[in-house]
Amino acid sequence: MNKAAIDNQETFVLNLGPQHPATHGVLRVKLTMDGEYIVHAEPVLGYIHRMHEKMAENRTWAQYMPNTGRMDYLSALSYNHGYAAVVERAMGIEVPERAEYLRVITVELNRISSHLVWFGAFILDLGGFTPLLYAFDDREKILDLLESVTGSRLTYCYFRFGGVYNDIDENFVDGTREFIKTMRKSIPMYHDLVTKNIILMKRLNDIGPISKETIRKYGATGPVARGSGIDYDVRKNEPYSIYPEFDFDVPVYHEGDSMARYMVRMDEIEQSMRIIEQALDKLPDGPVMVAKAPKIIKPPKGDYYQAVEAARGSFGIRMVSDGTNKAYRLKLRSPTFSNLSLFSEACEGMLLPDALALMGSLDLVIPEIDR
Amino acid sequence: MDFAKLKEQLRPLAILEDVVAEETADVEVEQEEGAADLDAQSVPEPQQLPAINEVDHQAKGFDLDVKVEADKVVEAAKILDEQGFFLEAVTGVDWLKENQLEVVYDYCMWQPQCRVVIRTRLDRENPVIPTISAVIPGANWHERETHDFFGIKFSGHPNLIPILLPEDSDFHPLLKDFKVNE
Amino acid sequence: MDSELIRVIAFLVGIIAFAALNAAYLVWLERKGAAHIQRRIGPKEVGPFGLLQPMVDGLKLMSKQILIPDGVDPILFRLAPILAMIPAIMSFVTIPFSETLAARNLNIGLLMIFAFASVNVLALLLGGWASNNKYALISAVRSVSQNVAYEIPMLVTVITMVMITGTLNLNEIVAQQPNISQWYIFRFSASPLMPVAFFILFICSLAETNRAPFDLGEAESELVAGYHTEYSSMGFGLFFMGEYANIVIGCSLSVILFLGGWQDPFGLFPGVWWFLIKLYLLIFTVIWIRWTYPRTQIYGLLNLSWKILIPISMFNLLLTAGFLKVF
Amino acid sequence: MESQSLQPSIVQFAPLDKLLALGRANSLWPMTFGLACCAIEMMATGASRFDLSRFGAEVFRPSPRQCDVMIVAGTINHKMAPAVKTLYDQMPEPKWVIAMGNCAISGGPFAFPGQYAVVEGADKFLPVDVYIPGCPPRPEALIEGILELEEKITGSRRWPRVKCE
Repeated sequence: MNKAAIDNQETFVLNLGPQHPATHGVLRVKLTMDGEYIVHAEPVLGYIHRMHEKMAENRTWAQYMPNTGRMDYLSALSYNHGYAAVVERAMGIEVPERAEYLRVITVELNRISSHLVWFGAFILDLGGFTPLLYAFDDREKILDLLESVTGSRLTYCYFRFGGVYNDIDENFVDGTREFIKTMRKSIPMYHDLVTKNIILMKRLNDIGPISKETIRKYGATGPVARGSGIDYDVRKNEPYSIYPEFDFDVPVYHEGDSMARYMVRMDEIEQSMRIIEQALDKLPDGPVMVAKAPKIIKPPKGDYYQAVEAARGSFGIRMVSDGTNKAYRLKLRSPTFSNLSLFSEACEGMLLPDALALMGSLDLVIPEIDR
Repeated sequence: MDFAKLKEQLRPLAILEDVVAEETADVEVEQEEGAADLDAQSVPEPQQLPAINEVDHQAKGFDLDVKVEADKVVEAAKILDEQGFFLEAVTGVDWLKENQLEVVYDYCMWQPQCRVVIRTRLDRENPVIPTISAVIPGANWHERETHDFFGIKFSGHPNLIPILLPEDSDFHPLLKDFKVNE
Repeated sequence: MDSELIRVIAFLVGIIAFAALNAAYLVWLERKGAAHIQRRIGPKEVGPFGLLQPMVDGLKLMSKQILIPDGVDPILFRLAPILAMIPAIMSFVTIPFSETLAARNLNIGLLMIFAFASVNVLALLLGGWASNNKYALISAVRSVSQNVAYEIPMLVTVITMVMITGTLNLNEIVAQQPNISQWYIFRFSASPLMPVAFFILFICSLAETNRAPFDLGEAESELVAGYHTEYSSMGFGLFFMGEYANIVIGCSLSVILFLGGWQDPFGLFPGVWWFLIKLYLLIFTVIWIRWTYPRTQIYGLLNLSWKILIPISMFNLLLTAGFLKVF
Repeated sequence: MESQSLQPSIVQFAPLDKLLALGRANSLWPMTFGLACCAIEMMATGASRFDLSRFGAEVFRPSPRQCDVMIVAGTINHKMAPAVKTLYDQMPEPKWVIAMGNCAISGGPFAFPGQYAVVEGADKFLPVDVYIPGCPPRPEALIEGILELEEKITGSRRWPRVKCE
């Protein structure tokens, strides 16, 4: 739009980032602005490119596991899961049932904590500071639980090929139930404080609508797609692990605006809690690691694909093995890379604050885009 | 989506290759009895079949594996786009021994779940392939990334500048013979 | 003559000290208040309850390097922070803290406050313009449009008040409200819309001082730090102090015009403490609002002024004029 | 060299220096500048449970002109390094740098022979004052790092050191 404005040189270029409070890290967006309206936006990536794909070719399969926790540090366990699952698929390793349950429980807890950080940071983008701290306060409770199991707070490396690293302690189940109880009380508070706020509604309703077709053309997934009325969740559509055993809904909103994406994530917190509750009820006894775990990981030749539903969308791993102890090629399909690629098209003609609201609603984690 | 129809649409694009992998060939024969006589007509030599293989999803994680020539990827993208597929990723694989670069397109469909892999091999010395970003705008960034990592040139791409590497970089780190020059 | 001069100097020193200390301790109050709203403790290690925190902050800001970046307009860049602080301090001259405690009991006190308040916007404009920074420029433009928009309903409301009170002298206005039933906020005989007028004035003073939810000028997540992006050291400190001094002025005005100033609600012990109690309650409300609401969007903000506040205040003006004529 | 005794000057600057140091140490405003994983722990440090504001260091300023300390929280790669350097140069004196996490110390897990993207340590181009190891460091570690920086500024430690068990 506004080609005339560009030709008349009434526009100016605003450089947003790489250090800017609203870009959640080191994304840079080159904005061509006409006053406060955005004529053209061009995201510039790569400020935190960390060679994850190259490292996969330099490290053994097991050594690479910690890397997966550092791609998307907010929902590290989903990435652990995707990587463990693709190698297990290639090697044909059966994971014990208890380990699968623990995987699901920890991944879903991680998903809640990721959405909480997003919730806080998103409202921070909109100028409200307090919800961030409430969200972090609730998140700390999750981190306590996960820390007791995995041993770290953020960049987990809990899964192993054929199971999980260790069993839960005796307080975990009760602690998780307790957490769900408090979280159930917190969510209405969030809705009262934030969702029903008239200012917030005006900032989000009908802002940044993304059509179904745009979503498909750019390959966006996760809450961004579900906010535009696409009923796609890898956990349902392409079930992996033991997700088919749980009864949960996939929240879908059809408006496609920032509010819809916001509501999808808030509803997902509730759905994740449902999954965790069911998993805790059904949690079987048994080993958490396959009995005859192979000492040396050497997946057979060929290429394999595995997608998992991370907090930001469908995370896919394409691995090409040449039968050695290192990957020949490991392609990481990160969901936010695709989600961000539609930003340029979606934000044209928007006001700067609205575009930042749209960018916030895409839930960006920059190291995951840059890998 | 009609899976069989899709296969028929993609079949003309696939290259002919000698059947080596016995296992995939078995699957091929088992599941394509209907199309067997068609194959017999169009393919003169029995050991050469179009490289379009149905794959066991449980074992591999995708459903259809199609090998095409480099100039057919746009057509394949059009067919899949019309069917309602979306592009998951574009990536490359460096086959140093064969002196070839492979470009892999991952397509996926939401409902019903179906993953199609389109792959093509390029000459390692002169890797040029037409861009599909005119058909699927989302491919723009994926192709730029593949260009970054492998130096594959996507002819017709509107903006083929480094995306993840520094703007002035001239190296392609994921090539197997890549060395850091200090 | 001599004693008059001494009195003026004493008050000037007192006012500057009050304004500076007040700003410093409002920052402390803000940080403490925010912390407790956010389930935290807030500053506590520097002095008892962190009471020395503003002091060390001031000390640090004063001892930092003053950076004048390349490409700025050197004169305007230096002038802007001074312009932000001076009018705010000057406005304190006419504020009656109690019946006798005021530097100058001017007949045109109300007018003078608004005259100085309108200089404030100039400081933001100059600061943003001179910085040679795009964020600062956008912020300056935003602040000016916002200030212009909100000055209208504010002034219309104040004109309404002047019509009712019949004076521009702040002390007299306070004297007309000896107890709670006669506070202007509840003076329904003058106009049934008096509480509305109070809220308009309060909202406008929030917007005029660039406070959340109208802090578009320094919108942190959008414009980095707004018009003071390029200011370091005390340049930034002066902007900061000017902002807090303006909050005090805005709230004092609301207290004086509507809440009976230094008058006791029960008409028993009027005095400076009542003024301060009311003032700080209002200021606390301002802080409370800031840490509760997200930021409005620029068009929402302007719409609120042009489409809602201005018509209401105009209507209130007409209604009050009618009431004055009839009764 | 013969020794020379200095007359004590009339105006003593040492106490003023001490006062200034005290002021600076207790009002360390960090920059809102997160690079990677460590930035989340930096946010967690400012949040309710760990509450960095107790030490007066919670005023995260988005503009480098108003900051005292730059917490390099994450991996710096070759594309980002010039921007980090610019940000550091934009900060007014006196200024300090905290390298938070292994990546900022040495490149952390991303440093391997033949790597092409990562700057192996913030101290390659910034004068780092305090190093906080960890991947990522816990919030307590960041608080300890800030206290360590305060000790460096004032020359004495106000808070007791926690002993390892």
